[in-house]
Amino acid sequence: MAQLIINSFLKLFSYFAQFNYYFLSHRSLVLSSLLLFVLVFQLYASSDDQLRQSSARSAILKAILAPEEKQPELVEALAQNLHPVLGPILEAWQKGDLFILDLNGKLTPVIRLPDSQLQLVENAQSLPIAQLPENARPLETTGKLRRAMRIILDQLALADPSPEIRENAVLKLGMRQNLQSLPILERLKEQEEHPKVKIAILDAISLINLNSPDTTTKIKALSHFEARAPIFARDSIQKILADSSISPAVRDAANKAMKAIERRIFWTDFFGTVFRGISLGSVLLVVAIGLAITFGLMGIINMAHGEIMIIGGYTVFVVQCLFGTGLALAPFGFSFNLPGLGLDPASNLYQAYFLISLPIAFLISAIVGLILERGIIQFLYQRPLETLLATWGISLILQQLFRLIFGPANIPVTAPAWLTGSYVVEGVIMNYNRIFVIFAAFVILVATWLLLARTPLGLLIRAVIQDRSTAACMGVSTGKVNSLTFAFGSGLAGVAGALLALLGNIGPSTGQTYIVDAFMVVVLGGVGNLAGTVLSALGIGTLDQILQISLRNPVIGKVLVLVGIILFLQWKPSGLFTIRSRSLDEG
Amino acid sequence: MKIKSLISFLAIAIFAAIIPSFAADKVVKVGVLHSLSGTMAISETSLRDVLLFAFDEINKSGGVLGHKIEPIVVDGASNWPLFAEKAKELLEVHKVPVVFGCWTSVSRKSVLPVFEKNNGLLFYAVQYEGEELSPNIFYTAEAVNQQATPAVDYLLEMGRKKFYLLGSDYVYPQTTNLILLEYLLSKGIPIENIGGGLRKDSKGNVISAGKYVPFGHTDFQQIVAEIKQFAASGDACVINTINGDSNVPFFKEFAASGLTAEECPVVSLSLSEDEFRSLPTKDLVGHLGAWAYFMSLDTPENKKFKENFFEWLKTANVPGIERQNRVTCSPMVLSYSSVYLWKAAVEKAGSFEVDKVRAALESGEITFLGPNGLNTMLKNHHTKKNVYIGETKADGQFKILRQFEQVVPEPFLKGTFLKK
Amino acid sequence: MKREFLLVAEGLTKSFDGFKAIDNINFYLDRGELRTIIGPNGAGKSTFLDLITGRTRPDSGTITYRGNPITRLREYEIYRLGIGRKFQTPSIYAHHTVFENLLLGLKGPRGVFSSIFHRISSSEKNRIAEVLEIIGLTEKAHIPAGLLSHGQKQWLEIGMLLAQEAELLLLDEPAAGMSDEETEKTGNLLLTLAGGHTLIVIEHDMTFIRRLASRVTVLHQGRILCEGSFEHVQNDPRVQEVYLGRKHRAHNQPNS
Amino acid sequence: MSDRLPKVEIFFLLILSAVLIFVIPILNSAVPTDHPFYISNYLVNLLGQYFCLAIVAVSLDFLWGYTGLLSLGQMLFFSLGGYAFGMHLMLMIGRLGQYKSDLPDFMVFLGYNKLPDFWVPFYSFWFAAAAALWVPGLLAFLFGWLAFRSRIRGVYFSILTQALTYAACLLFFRNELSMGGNNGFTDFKFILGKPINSPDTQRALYVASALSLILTYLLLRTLTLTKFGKVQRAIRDSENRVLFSGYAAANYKLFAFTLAAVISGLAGALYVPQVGIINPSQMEPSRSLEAVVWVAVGGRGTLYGPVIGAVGVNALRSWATISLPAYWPILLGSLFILVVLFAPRGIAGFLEFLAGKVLTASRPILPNTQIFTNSSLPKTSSPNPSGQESQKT
Repeated sequence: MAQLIINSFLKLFSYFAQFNYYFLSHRSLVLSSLLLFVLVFQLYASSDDQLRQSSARSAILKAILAPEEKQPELVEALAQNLHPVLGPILEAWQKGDLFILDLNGKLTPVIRLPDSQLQLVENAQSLPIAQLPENARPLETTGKLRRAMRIILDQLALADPSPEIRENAVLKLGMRQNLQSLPILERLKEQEEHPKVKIAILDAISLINLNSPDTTTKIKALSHFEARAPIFARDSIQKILADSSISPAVRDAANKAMKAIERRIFWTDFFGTVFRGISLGSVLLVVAIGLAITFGLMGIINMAHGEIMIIGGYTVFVVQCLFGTGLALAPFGFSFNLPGLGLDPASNLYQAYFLISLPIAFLISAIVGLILERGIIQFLYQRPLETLLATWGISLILQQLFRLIFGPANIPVTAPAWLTGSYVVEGVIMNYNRIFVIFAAFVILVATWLLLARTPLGLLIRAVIQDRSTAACMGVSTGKVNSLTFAFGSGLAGVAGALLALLGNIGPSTGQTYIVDAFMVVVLGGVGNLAGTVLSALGIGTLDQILQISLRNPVIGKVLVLVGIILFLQWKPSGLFTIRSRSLDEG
Repeated sequence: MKIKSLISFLAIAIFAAIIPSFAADKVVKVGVLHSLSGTMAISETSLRDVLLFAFDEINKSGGVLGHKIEPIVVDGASNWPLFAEKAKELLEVHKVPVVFGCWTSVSRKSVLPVFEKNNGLLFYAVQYEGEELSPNIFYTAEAVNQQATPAVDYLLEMGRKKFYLLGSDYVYPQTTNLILLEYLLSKGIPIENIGGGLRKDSKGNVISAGKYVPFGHTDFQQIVAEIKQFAASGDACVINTINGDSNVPFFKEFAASGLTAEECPVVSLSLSEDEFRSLPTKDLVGHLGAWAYFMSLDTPENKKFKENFFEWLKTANVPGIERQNRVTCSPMVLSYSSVYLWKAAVEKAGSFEVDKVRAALESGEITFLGPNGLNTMLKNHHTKKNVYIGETKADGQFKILRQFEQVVPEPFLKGTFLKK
Repeated sequence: MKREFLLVAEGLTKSFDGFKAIDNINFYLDRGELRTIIGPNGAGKSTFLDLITGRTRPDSGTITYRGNPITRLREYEIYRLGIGRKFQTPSIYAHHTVFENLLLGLKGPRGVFSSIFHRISSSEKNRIAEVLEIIGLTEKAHIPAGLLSHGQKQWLEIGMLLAQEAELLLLDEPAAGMSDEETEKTGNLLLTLAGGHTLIVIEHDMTFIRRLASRVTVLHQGRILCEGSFEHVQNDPRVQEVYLGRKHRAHNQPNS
Repeated sequence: MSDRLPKVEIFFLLILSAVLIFVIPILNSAVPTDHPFYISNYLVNLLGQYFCLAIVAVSLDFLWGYTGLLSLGQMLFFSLGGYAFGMHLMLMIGRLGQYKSDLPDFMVFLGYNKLPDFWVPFYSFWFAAAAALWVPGLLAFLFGWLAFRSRIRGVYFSILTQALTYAACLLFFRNELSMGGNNGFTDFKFILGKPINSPDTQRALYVASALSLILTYLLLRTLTLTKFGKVQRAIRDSENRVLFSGYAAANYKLFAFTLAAVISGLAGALYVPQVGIINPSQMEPSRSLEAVVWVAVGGRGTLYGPVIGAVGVNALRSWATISLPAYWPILLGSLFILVVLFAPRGIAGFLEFLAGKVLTASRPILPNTQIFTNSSLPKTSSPNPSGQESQKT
């Protein structure tokens, strides 16, 4: 007994190793459950497996070595010798990783594995040579051949150990709506244990039955879809509805199923739009909050806000490179290399680079802000509209500096692994990176509010903002407070840029994309008012998404949002929240 | 009085700037007209680099007709009227016999009248939408049937049945998608399987196919959700003509939403290796590209070209040039090929005169075996060349999946597929 | 018989974000009267003037001028009816000369096109000279108003009201920030105006108010606390409590 | 009280007009090309373009320097003028386009089989020329009427004009608008029956631009000397005082805004045939910002300053894009900062400062040169208690 268990495990491991490539090629990183192990064991550990494997291998060898015009036929014939070992070979062939080498006068097909290892097709042995000979050419494929391969690969996928792959394969088979596939699916239904795949098989059977000549079967399939309401069935049901010859009963059932699906799509879209609206709103908030301080509170029309933001993005990039393999820069014709820590990209420390770069982005942008304030802006507090000109000049210079230091191309920021992927709840996709940005927006907001409302510095900032000269008379060093406030606003912009690196691109002129939006958010919210900024960011974000989904046209949506803001300001000329003032010239 | 003196001062300043410096004997000046600042600098700077490399290479091996090439590099600053002004300056003041330049269609359109008026010669080396044929422009890059339709052929071969068209809101994507719409219909794809939306005018003519986003669009949540629904019933793919910048948020959103290249491959017509430098390629693995050249192309010409170019970059004396992490890509190689095509034509004509060079180019005998294979300039001002389909790898290179041999360019495609 | 008032405000209420700046005020002003409004900071004095001149709209209540409702009119429309206002901080055109300031204040057509084709007439010149004389700025007629002293700016602003020939003048702290001598002159100026014009004066300076010897309205927390002669008001215990007791502080904060 | 143009200014304008309108064209057409005084076609064309931009700058200054309205969307009106006139030029191409059709190429391509109705009147030169004025004027009037009626001012006004031009820019990118999408209009062939790119036509366009610039200058200069001009500047300095002096400030602003838009439209209509292209990128917010910079560099509050600024900055750019391609944005950016910091009144201010040293000052200069008063600020320095409360929320 013990012997048997050990034996089975050994076998199991060898199979597992064999499937490894297959797993990776399907980018399926789902952990196999214990159930799966049992399944694999049951399926392939049978006594005649060796035999079937070798016959499959010889069949594909024959196909590979056959003349080109015969290959498609022979590949299709592999259906009689289906075995999992065929998968990696066919895929390698398709992708140009199959070579025929002349080994001691014998033509020997080998495949190149993703780790560049070479493996014999004949018996899966690794070749001792590390590199392909110079003259090796991958075996060509034609369209016809690739179609044949696809069919075999699809059939193989039906027996794949990964339930996800099986689920997809089953659905794909169903989508073809070929009545001849029904027996296969019925057989699979008996064998299948995984609940999700079982449902998929039922869906697939119903999909095919939609094509059935028998009205009752058709109606049964339709009522199945009425209950399940899967979005993928929509096209097929639409096809039925488009057919004018169907009986009223079928039409009725089809209509019902269609309604159920449309209802599902509606709710998916509805909740999706809500989430996307909040997500876009929080992006806008993050982008605008720094501006709400430098422009809203301090009155500096900071056209360089976008560029200060992008400094944050570049910071993330630099930190990412320093954690990894280092960074080579060549500003103004000098090249130099910054050595990296060489951390393993999978390690926790490397994965934390993004979190670590956030405070650094804040600091660096804040320092740049401080320099700008001390060097230029401080002379312009009496002439706020001229800050627009000066900061625009700054923005031109910064853009060109980015270009000269980091090159004209955008820089690639890779999101850490824990921020890639998404929650999917009932079809509503919620990406981790977006959830993170929403969360970050909230944190930034609370932090800003605490700083302004609950700290002595915040008190000073508010004092200086409200009445510079009085504050100065009361012994407040207004210069210092201004510098700190501007630095704080710039720092927030830097954090925004760092967060944007998760969602979009960072490049020399990226800042320009956000500047109009940022100003609109602040102006709509009411200049000098954080609560208004929050409300207007979320409002614009949601409105934009609603218009996008209802007009199916992002451009017109954006135009309408802009026009809407213009009209809204007719009604409330100083934004959602107004600070009233009673001195004459500030009305 | 002050104004007058100022204006005359300015006039003198302009004169001083544009009066050519005393040239040595046997020099031919050629114009390079690309955006080195502004939004398009991201793509166009690389073309300037490769052009300067080609000139150096030619100068080293004796020049053209015994003349050394002296490039006049001009910054179009992503500003289209400025492009026209600079083209005028190159042709009227510097009297260059040839200009290599432009990236966007609109920049080409803005300089076109200038070239026609002054009978200049422009080599344009970026894939474009066709529907244009100027006697003064030679188009050395991919026409729509050398890029987009082969890509569709490949996808059809792979059994794709639903096509989602997505692009930036400007003329290249719009035109390409209209042509593709006709092409797909002619291949028997039902119109409801073409995603992104159709817009018709009051008479029912389709005036726009596909989904368009404004330049610099960053929020693709809604569009990716739509693609996910579109792809739910299987065998779908996306034909992506989004321009430069916006690809990053698109692919980030696409990857994060769980859509894979297996399920729904994206074939991008505006993304080459050069753009990949600024994309997180992790998110693009398995997606497709279609170009007349891939850096991974394994030919002796390409190997030599890459070696020489990277060697040249190390020492090139060009302000602000990037020396690190450089790659080569189709527009770069086709720019490079343009220079050699021009050289060949000049040598055949035995003169720099535009009319003679044009006649030589139109003879159909001007060829260049370049890094991308053989380029033949045809009478229709476009080049015949190979087209490749490639799959993105994690290192930002393409793995070549398919090669279409010596595709004959056809600039005017609209309306041709459905008539057949 | 109901008396014919020049300005009547009834049931006037205005609140800002829940804070009642003006709370159900009834206010009657006779033709030719000189009325002083006093009250501590935040009592609603300036808001009251804002309501009359159309700068803010009341939440409820009506204002009538010569029997015509003016509650819904815009600032310039109210002004054209003959209500002029001088602001707390001098509000003149700093880059224009004193002469130009008065020219812009002159009674006459106010439309865009009439201003384009306007040619200054000799009667207008005379009128300006007259006003310059009254406010004592004849010698400074051609220097930019921004160069005037604080007191001179106040006078110029009053001069602009005179040029307009406003019937009702609303003066918000005309003597604020003036030297004693200037205050004296201002007081005299106001007294000469009274009679020919109707005036509402907001002031903190008690000596100044006593000098005007006018009827006084005391505002407190948006309501009229009491009304009457200066002596009457001064002796009112409520007034002493809310206002006079805090007179010193109020005086130090010109921005009410 | 300078209600008339000073004699010296009239004299100077006459000389300048003579140089620009007579001398330069003669040097271009009647002097042999190898003569040192010869002015090339390229330079004449370039000057013509600069003058069009200078017209925009002058109109912008009329708004900003004199009325205190900073429009960050002035190039929108310029573009609309250009588009209106461009429509006419497109129709004049006739059958010389790629498709040899009566319709403009982009319409053929998009499958139009007849001209959209709103295009038809643009066959008439005069209709198009008039549209180049009234279309921008009408848009400005509508926008201004809404904005000024609800007292949108200062920064709010600026940001809204920016949003307006941005929205228009996005809209014009769309093919559905039947306005050529991203490519806009290009490849013009004829104007008034003459080949558009011939040196004679271009010279005529140059003269028209120079003349328009001088006339615009005269018109606006005269306006600023009238009582209207005084009210205008009064609005800039203290809008509320103007309201409380019985002037409907909104009407004055509306007039100035509309007039400036009409003038910018004229400039656009003259610019397009000279540069040969009009497309939506002219409506990008950064283009309008550039125009603001010309005014600031030249010196606002004087109408000749913006002319110097527009011509100077553009000449600098023409030079730098060929001589210093990689560094010119830095140069330009530094120039703005330096001007703002050290010459707040621009080149004109500097010139007047010099003139003041040489001659006796013709007009007194205030010690405080601040032109922007609080009315153009966001309301930040509010000394009032309710303000404090809302900040805490």
